[in-house]
Amino acid sequence: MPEMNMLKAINNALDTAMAADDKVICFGEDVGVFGGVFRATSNLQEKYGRARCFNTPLVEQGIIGFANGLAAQGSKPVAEIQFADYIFPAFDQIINESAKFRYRSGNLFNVGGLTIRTPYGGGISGGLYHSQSPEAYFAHTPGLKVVVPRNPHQAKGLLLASIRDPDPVLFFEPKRLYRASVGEVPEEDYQLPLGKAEILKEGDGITLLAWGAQMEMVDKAAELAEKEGISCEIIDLRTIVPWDVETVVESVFKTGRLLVTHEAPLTGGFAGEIAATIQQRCFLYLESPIARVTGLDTPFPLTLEKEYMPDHLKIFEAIKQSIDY
Amino acid sequence: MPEMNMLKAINNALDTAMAADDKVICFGEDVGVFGGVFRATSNLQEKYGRARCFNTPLVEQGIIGFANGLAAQGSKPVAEIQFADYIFPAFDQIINESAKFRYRSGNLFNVGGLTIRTPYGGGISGGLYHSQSPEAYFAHTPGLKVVVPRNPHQAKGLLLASIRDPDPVLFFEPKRLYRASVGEVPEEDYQLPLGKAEILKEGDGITLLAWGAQMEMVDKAAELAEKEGISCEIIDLRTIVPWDVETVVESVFKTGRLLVTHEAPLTGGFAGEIAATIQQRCFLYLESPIARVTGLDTPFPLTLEKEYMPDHLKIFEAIKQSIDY
Amino acid sequence: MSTTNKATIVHTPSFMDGDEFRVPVFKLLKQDGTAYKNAKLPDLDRDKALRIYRAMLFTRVLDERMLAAQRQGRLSFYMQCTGEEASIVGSTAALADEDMIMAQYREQGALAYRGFEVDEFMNQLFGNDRDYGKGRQMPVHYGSEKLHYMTISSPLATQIPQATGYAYGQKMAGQGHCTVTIFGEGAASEGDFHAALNMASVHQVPVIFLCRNNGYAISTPAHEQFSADGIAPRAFGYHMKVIRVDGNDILAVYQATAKAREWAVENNKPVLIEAMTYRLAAHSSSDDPSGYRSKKEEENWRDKDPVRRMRLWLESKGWWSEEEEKQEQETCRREVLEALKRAEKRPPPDLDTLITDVYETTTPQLIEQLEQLKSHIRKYPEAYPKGVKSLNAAKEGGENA
Amino acid sequence: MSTTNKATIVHTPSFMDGDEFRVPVFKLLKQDGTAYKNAKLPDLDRDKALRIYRAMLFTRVLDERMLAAQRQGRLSFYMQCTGEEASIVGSTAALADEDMIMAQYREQGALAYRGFEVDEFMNQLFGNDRDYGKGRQMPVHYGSEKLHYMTISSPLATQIPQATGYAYGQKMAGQGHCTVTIFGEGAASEGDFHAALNMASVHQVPVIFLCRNNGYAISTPAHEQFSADGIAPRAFGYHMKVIRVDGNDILAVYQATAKAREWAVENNKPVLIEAMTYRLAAHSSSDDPSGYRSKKEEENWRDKDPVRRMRLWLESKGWWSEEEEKQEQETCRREVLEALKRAEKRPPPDLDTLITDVYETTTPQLIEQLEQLKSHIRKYPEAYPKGVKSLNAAKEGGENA
Ligand SMILES: Cc1ncc(C[n+]2csc(CCOP(=O)(O)OP(=O)(O)O)c2C)c(N)n1
Ligand SMILES: Cc1ncc(C[n+]2csc(CCOP(=O)(O)OP(=O)(O)O)c2C)c(N)n1
Ligand SMILES: [Mg+2]
Ligand SMILES: [Mg+2]
Repeated sequence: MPEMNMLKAINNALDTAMAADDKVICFGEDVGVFGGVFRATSNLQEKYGRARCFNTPLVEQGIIGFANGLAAQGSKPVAEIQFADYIFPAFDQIINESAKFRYRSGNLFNVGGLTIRTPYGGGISGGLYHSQSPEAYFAHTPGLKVVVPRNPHQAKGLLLASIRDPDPVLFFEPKRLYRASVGEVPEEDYQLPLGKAEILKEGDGITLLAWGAQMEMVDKAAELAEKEGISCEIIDLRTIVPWDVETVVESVFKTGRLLVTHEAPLTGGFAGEIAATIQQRCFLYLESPIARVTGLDTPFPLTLEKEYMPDHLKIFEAIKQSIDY
Repeated sequence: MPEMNMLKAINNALDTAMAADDKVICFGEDVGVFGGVFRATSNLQEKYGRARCFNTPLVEQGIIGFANGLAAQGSKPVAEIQFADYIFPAFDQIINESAKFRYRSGNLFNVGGLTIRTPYGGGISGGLYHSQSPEAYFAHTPGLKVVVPRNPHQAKGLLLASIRDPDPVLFFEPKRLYRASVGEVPEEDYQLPLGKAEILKEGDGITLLAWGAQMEMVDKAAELAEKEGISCEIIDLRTIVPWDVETVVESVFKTGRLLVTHEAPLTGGFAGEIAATIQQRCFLYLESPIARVTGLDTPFPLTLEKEYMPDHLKIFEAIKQSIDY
Repeated sequence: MSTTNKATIVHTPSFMDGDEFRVPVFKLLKQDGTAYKNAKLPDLDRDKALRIYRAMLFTRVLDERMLAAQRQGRLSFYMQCTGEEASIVGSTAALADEDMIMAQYREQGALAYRGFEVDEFMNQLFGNDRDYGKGRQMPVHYGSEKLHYMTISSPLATQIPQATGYAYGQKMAGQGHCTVTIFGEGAASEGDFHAALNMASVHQVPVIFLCRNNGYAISTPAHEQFSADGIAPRAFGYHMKVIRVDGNDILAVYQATAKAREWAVENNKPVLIEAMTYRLAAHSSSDDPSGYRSKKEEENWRDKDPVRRMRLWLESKGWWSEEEEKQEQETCRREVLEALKRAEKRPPPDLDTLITDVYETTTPQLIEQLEQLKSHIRKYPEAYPKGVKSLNAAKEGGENA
Repeated sequence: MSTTNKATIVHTPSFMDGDEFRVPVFKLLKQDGTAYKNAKLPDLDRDKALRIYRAMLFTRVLDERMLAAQRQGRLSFYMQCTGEEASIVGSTAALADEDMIMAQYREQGALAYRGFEVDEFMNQLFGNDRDYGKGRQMPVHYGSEKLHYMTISSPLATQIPQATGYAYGQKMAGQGHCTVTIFGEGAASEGDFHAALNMASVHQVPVIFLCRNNGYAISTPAHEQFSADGIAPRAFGYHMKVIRVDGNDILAVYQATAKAREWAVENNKPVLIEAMTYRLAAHSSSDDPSGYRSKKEEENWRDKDPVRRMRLWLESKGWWSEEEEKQEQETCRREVLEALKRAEKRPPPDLDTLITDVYETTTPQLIEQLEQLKSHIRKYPEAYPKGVKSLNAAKEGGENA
């Protein structure tokens, strides 16, 4: 199996999807000749022509409006938003349109073919506007699916599943891992299931739950914890909406403890939803409060980015606190 | 003290603010001659002139962009978004600009003078697009304050405080109560504090927490519960961000039980944040899981609106479930 | 590279503002139904002309009756097309029936022309079990897959860039179809308008942007909406073909749209049409225009009634008579009232429709939420009369589409 | 009421597309520094001319040095103004110093002209304890309250409607100030652009919209950004005064802006200026233009270098010499390098800056979050070297502004 970094895996997934189905069309700012500012769409225009891979004008609300219409027509648009921080001008088209298209029409029309790809997250010296993790904004919106891969293998399999899913999907790519995360990725076409969490490591002391780039932090923290004799169960949520409640509940029934971590600010972040659900479902099993290790309730900083990030040490400390509660 | 309905109280607050400070400027779609589609800005143009109360073109991103600039210049814009459902085209200007203006400039510039008023919520046969309760989208955004009044007296006092607050404030008006809620409102200028919850009724069996139009549902549910001998403590959160954690924590220390209700969908709603915080702060005091009574995880319907709404009966049932846990 | 290499050069700093030129208004018919001198009328055979006129008349009658029904409290809300029938029906008639229409909300005439049945209108208006939209949206949010009429969405202007995307798909499909998107001069202020026209021009798609400039956006008059001479000059910013037409002149609208469509489909290029018209009715059943405009202004425009103008033309051709008019009005009225009665009696949509169509396959969480709701309704049946009906409807089965 | 009552009437359906007219380019100086025949140069005294030129030269040198510093890994990111100095400095020089500038990110020349000090530039670039922005934004996101230069924000075009609002406030204040907002031809595709220009025109505010049409938005060439003849014709859609100017011609930019400002402030009306120029450098230090444009194209534009053009003009006036050029370049270089060394040595901002300025008064929740962070950093000092420094900086006190 070839080794690929995450960008290559994403590029490969797009290539695979476009080869298999000529209704798949990729576009966004700079995705044409240039192949996107991160090069996720490299060579696709060359291979599939300008009609199926092209630059758009610089207008996110237009990109998603266009994509909604194209999906309603029966095509499978894969729209790139250059940074997740710049998805907000398209918020109305996503929240009021993509998410509600099927419901409001009684299923006469739908934009199920739509996939929106966008790089998210910190750790790349991006400051306020190249670091945000906006998944929770979308998670509060019935009708959308929200997917975040943790490594190249997942990225290809989940992206292919997203493109072929009959509902509109937001696919958040952890840009810190674009080149940093390298792994084996099958050349062939494969899909990983949406809506299913993955248990990466079994344990019985505490459940550690995260997604995307935070999985790396969780792994490191678990290593530290295991050294102190704490057995960690690690779960990658993979799909934020609809999320796999049962897998998490089962795990917490076993461990009695849960820690959730994300980069986004604490207040209103998706860890809150998970904690609220799990305290309800696992009330009698919980041995300590559900812990949240997240970004601060501030915009994203630059110089003190390392201090801001919910890293493995902060997670490790929270694990110990949970155990010692 | 004169009796006013909520619209009149809001109109009176705007009048009071404009009379006291000629930096206060009101605008939005149809707010000029017409006084707004709900008439919240009635007579203000007549009284203060077209320069201080005017119609804008139909473009929410422009209204808030304009308001941000005007606030940065030192004025105190009070922008109306005709329905909260139509605030999303302005989401980028609010999330990326209003919320981060002071932080990103190191306090060289700020839009603290900004207030955004908008009617929210269901119960008026509005279907998908005249019923939404989008407070949670904004609650995940450090830098914003989010305020929701429950009656005319609160509406005037909180709106005046919002207009004069040194941070940008989103002021969500429960439109179901615009004419339905009537009460005594002082003629004079007064403010109610932001960031402070209000305990409306003391009790020791369960804490019921809500805001805005849901307060009415909570009151009715508490009446039913009291008849069955359940003592309810009722809290109006009033400010969603920054929210008054301590008042809620103190209450739950006493009652050992918490129910939170809002109209917005369950997943990612602000009740999740409250539950996550309270289970952490009050872990050893909780006698049953924190209950959430909310809208379904769907867009807002029309014909079956009554069935959809988290009404007093659903709250009453959840209270009993919590007590019987 | 800049696209302005071939611009002329000047050495004095002179400013332009568009007063240098004006977009004229294209008209064919005078209000008395006769043609302007020099006007060459389009080929419109009797059948087509009558199909158009009947759709206009039906729309007028539907609007009158349904506003009355709203006033009687039988309906929660209504919006009239009154005054703009020619812009809507005339443009629709110039399209192929398979062309996609993505409208704003005031365009019921387009559906009437394409054959949406009176019961189909009514079921939507009453949000009953036969409403295609399953009782989720407010009245007038029609949609029809088979008639290629996109379900209306309340947020303004969102359909405009969607039309650009839809038309891109049509171009890729290569079957010679196009998309028409219809919107008000108010909606044209939204950012989505700019996005849509620019992208359509850059990506060369067969889409017709039809702006109904009816003078008002609720209470806001056009001169507080924009300063320019209407919407038309915006086309120059996109190097897009544009025509302005008298929106109350059915033949001018028809011909302008026919030419626009021909050009759009043959060249895969967008066109902007600005139809100058007037909203004769209130904005909606919730609105009262007396607060923001004069009776006199309304009267002036009532004199330009597009339905009457077409009738006079038809009569001058000998294709229509007083008698036929009376009868047709009678028929429309009767059909509307009968359908209204049928629709308001029908049960609400099945309770399950609360959670279906959120996703293609309903999630376990939603199924659980519905189950809880069902047992709650069973516990408090008096509190949820529609809920009980919709539960029972489901049990009785069969009846629901 | 519609604004088009006085439109002329036609009876044949002819479409317009803007080819009927063209917006010319206003030029004064040829590349050799001499004036075009018939060109009347603006009154620019020697002092002002040299202030302009020095700002342009400083900007050029700053850009060269800082790109080099970025290449050496001393700086995380950089963006050059190279090639566009005349558009920026020329327009700024035509303003009153109190006028507000709301720019995009590539406009450091404006700050240089207004007297932003080299240390002020450096502290921002290094996000150290003296950065006004407190180390929160990426390099080049400058701001200066005292120089009336709004802090740069990365999301494109958001500042354009803000400029309209700011100028509305200035009009209300009545002190004769205006706002200039500068943006790229790419940013002009955003919905915010449409909102801003329309509102400025309707609400009659003294704002100058200055579009730097530099041919590219990152890799996207202008002809994939829009189909029209540049940005200028969009003004016709708003009935806004517009002028197109050779953006590499300092005198033309200066004069066009001076006239625009005069008109804007006297009439409370907006103006659009399109400056035709070229981004000679890469988009940013992260970009490599060889993937999307030719060396030859770049060479063509290098021949139109605005700094050289101005130097030749100054020399022709006898106001500048080879010698002075050498010396000024030397001085700039030295100042930049010295400031760079000072700035990179300074400590990070105080740790408390992580939570200040979110609200005017920091909330109890934030204070608690900071306290937790502080004890965490004390526990793992090796893991957070900057955190430790910024903790200590706070303790040592005094030094931080
Ligand atoms: C995004 C958005 N903002 C505001 C509204 C509320 N609204 C509904 S119709 C309307 C006026 C529309 O005017 P225009 O586009 O001219 O259409 P007309 O009603 O004249 O046909 C407004 C402001 C909305 N539906 N969507
Ligand atoms: C809303 C938004 N979308 C995308 C980006 C990413 N981005 C930064 S600069 C740029 C190109 C801007 O081009 P232009 O406006 O022409 O300015 P220039 O760089 O040529 O000066 C893009 C796409 C952004 N910063 N903001
Ligand atoms: Mg209108
Ligand atoms: Mg550019």
